[in-house]
Amino acid sequence: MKFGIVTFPGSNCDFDAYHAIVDALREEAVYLWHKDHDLAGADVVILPGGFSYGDYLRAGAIARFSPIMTEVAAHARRGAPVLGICNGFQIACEAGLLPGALLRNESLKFVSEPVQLRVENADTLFTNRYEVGQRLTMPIAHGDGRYTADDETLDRLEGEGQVVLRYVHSEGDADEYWSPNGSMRAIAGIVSAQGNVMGLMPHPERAVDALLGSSDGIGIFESMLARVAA
Amino acid sequence: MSRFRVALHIVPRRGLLDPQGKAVADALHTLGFKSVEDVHVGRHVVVELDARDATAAEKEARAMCERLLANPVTEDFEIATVSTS
Amino acid sequence: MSRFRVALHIVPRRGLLDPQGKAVADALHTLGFKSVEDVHVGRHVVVELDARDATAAEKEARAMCERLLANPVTEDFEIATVSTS
Amino acid sequence: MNVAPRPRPGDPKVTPALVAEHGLTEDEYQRVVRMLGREPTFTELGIVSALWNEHCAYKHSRPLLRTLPTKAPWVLQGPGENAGVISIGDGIAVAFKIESHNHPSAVEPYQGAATGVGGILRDVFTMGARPMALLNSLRFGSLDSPRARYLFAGAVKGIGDYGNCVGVPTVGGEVVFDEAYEGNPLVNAMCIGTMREDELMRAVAQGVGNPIIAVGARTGRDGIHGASFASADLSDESEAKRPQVQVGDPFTEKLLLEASLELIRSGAIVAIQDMGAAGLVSSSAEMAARGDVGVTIDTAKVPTREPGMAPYEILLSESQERMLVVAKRGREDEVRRILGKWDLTAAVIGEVIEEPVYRVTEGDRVVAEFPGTRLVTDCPTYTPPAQESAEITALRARDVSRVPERPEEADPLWTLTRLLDAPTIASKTWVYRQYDSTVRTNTVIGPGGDAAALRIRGTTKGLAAKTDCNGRYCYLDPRMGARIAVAEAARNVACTGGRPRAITNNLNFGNPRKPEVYHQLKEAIAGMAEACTALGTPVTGGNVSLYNEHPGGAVYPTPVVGMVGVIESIDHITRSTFERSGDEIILLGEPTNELGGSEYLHTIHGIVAGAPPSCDLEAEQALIDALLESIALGAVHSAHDCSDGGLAVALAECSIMNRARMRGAEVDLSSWASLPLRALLFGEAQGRVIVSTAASNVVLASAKRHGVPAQQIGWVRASHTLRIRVADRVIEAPLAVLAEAYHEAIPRRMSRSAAAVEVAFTAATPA
Ligand SMILES: Nc1ncnc2c1ncn2[C@@H]1O[C@H](COP(=O)(O)OP(=O)(O)O)[C@@H](O)[C@H]1O
Ligand SMILES: [Mg+2]
Repeated sequence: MKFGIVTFPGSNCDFDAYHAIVDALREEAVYLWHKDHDLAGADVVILPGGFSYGDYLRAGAIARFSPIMTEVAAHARRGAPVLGICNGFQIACEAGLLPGALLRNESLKFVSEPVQLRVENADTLFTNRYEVGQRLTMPIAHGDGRYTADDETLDRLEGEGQVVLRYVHSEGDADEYWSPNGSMRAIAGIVSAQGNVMGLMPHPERAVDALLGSSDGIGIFESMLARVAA
Repeated sequence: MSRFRVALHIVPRRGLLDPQGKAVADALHTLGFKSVEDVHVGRHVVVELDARDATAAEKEARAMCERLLANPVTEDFEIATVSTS
Repeated sequence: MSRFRVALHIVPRRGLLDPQGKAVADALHTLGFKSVEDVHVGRHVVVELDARDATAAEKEARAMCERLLANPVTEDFEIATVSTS
Repeated sequence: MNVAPRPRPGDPKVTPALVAEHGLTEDEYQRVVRMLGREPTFTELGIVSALWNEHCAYKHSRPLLRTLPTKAPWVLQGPGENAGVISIGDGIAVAFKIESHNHPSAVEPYQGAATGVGGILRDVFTMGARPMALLNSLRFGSLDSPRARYLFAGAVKGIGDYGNCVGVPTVGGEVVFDEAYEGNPLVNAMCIGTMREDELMRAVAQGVGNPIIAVGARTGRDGIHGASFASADLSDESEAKRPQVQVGDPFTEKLLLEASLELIRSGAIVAIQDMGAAGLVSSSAEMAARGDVGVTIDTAKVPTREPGMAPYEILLSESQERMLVVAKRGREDEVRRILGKWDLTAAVIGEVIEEPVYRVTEGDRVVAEFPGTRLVTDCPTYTPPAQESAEITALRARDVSRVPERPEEADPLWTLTRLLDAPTIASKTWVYRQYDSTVRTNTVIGPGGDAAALRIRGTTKGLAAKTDCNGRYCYLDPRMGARIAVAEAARNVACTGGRPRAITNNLNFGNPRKPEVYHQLKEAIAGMAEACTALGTPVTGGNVSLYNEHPGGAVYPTPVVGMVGVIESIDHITRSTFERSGDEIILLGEPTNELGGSEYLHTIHGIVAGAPPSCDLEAEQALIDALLESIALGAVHSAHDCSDGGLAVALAECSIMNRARMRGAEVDLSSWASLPLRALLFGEAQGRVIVSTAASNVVLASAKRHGVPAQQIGWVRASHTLRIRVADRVIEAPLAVLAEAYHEAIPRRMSRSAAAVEVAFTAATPA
């Protein structure tokens, strides 16, 4: 299976995503340059983390207009998988591939630390290798991760099982939700109504090797493999 | 064609959490500005552009806000002033 | 004492690099807004406060800019409007 | 053509007053006149003053720097280039360098620190290396001062925002708070990069006819004379120079990084250098001097941000994110294509010439011309008188064992808690939570441990790195203090499993024209040389920042050491916190009766006096060998070095540093009953490491083999208490109490303040 990883000029997690696919998942990956007009036959598109075009205006605001995003949008309309990680999540929202927006962290500070996540829906293209209620450890590293949407949208997301990952406290086993960034309803990751686009602020591609602290993130990629390859 | 200076404000939609506004209000209190009741923080964007006339300049600026400058999900915008520069 | 609404603009000091303005101008060009000559991005701050009168409110707001709201090294500020709210 | 430049219309006349304003002494000015055989033009005066200031010319430090050891078989590039380079085997080279941005940060902490990071990144990737990690070393006044809190919050956010955006992880550093840095903070940034040995690039201009190309951001009026400004006492006048702050653009930096590496790999260029301090002038003159060639630059061809800039301004501007490239003649288009891919512009602004001159034109009018490379080589160096201040001699001589205890000290838990709450000792999570430390997925141990540990892709090796310096020690005894800085950095690197290999250093001192300051500089460099020689870690580069003074006086002499070590196998990577309950705890090295210069005296008694602990370099080397041997044998579960706050603080850190997985311990120190209790618990004797192991026999055996005193002092426990038995009693320290003090010290002080908000709000960050 072929993963296409979009490189915007300010992307800085494209390298990590590439190596997660090639070294950990052992599948094929190609970089897709933001000025390109085709997806080089990729089955899955990954919008990686970083600062796409500097993000001085709004995270992801400018990236959505780049040539490659026209192709990515078409890919998504065809029902094919798109995974937006961190800045990629922000871009997906700006591009209308996912509802809501990601605003400056409530603390007004960049936050970088490993967080604990709870799998809220294990029956998606991106999480079928997990179980509902499963705890995952992944790093976050962002300044604009406060997921925000209006109440109808939030209710719909919850009702339709589109809320896939939530932040939970690291101490204790009780699933006590919290937001390291002020996200509404502790939302860390969502999927689109059709279920083929996922956005999340945590970095699964940085959690594929126990040596670096966690390998819980590999499940996201394995899940896609399981479904798409099937 | 002449040169215009359009000033616009892009503000977080009312009702949405405005942590900057809140943090600034708190900080102002800490600094002893007790009279402060509320603070809101948005963007102040000044665009210099060429247009036929002020109306055209404003129309153009509006389009920029809708396409790029403001996030329709979380922000509102207003054209503050249009002046010749 | 009555309630005033002071709107301020805080803008990057002229001559200093304004990466935000530059990025926005470039983006607007790629979006086809060719008429754009220059863009500057600053902050639009609205402070609601109690004061004796408009002059006092403005004076207070000025002090806030100097103490906290504007970075004395890289930014300039201006009081845009003072209105009763 | 060799026409003497004629004064340019509109340029001020060169008067003695103007010369003085440019910071040149009468003698230096006469050198210029002799070199030129005539009076300089205004433009030439600006050029000389920028290149001959302390920051670029190392006037007062160069003779001393020459005494540092710089050679080892693994050193590929020593001092003299943009960064030092060592080989770590497997054909892989590591470039690293540290640089200061103290004065800009004192004026505008956010931009000052951010552009400091930008500069050091460029120093490393211009060598052909891809930056893989950033570290820093920071000094601020007491957090009780609002200004210090503002500078602290601003510098930290500036470092974070810049590195985070470029996508280079910030993996370690140090932060110290002390009144001595009030008003003159120290902001030193270090970068480490990796490359294949054959990709090493040097900034040496060559090849007559080769074009000189300006790359990256346009040139504005930023920080004109910033270089000179960085070498003048920080006084009220420099407050007035505030508009000279430079604003960083990390996004453009990221483009420059990728484009520069592509340019270097393409083989289309012969040299590349950052336009850093003193901008276009220093980069072009330094590259020409290194290659011993002539160059000519046409300022009219330099892309500017504002109209009507004079050659003087264009040459001296310190606008950020700009590079100077010498391309291979005929391959300009290839260079343009690569830069175009990254939306960067390239402007040919000059060329390498036959004629041995450094020439600047504006169009075809010559505005400056210097013979050969003398512009760089003729700068005088100085060895002013050195004389230790009597006051410091007396402080060092003071017998601090006589300092009466405070009544509260009857309860050692009180003292321990106080020390853990001291911002200099306390957890720095508030700081590095703002740094992306995991991007690029090589960070095995990030901030919070002893040294940082990174894996090297494509090998089984790792890299360890740490910055260190105790300015208080250096104040009381600069030579011993500098030795300790090197030894402590080496110890930290060894604790994570790394063999110390080389250092870069940043010499932060006061005004060298003061005999007592020059004495400190001289002694510190001597101590650094001794330690680097003894520990086999040559100096591959660094930076000197002098005139770190403010109306209140000079900062503590602070020779910051940036140590890099090689981890032979990633399996050797070792953490500093207790990992397994039931493990035995072993102390390598021994407590002594030394309290001089300790954090204990400073925090508990407000005293800075006594002789700092002595540092036996042979013992340090033996300790490192013993520790690395035990680690290689797989016997070590954790290793943590004892420094600020002494043995008690170090033990507490092993228990509570990782707040999510705290572990208690039972420790017995009664075999040192002869020592005064406070020296035993809080003395800062050097050469000590706390090891936890399930194979104490192995650890004790290698210690014995290397002649390192070692002794089992206790066990790691699943409990919630750190229990320390001393001669006549047992200290019961609940981990919750220790952790509260240690982890909340900085957040508590910062949350009470407007500073963090002020910074978050006014800093021009990606919104
Ligand atoms: N303390 C030092 N020890 C050894 N070399 C040094 C030291 N300080 C500066 N150098 C060397 O001098 C050269 C010039 O210093 P550098 O900091 O690069 O100048 P600039 O600040 O203008 O970039 C570099 O090669 C640097 O490694
Ligand atoms: Mg340099």
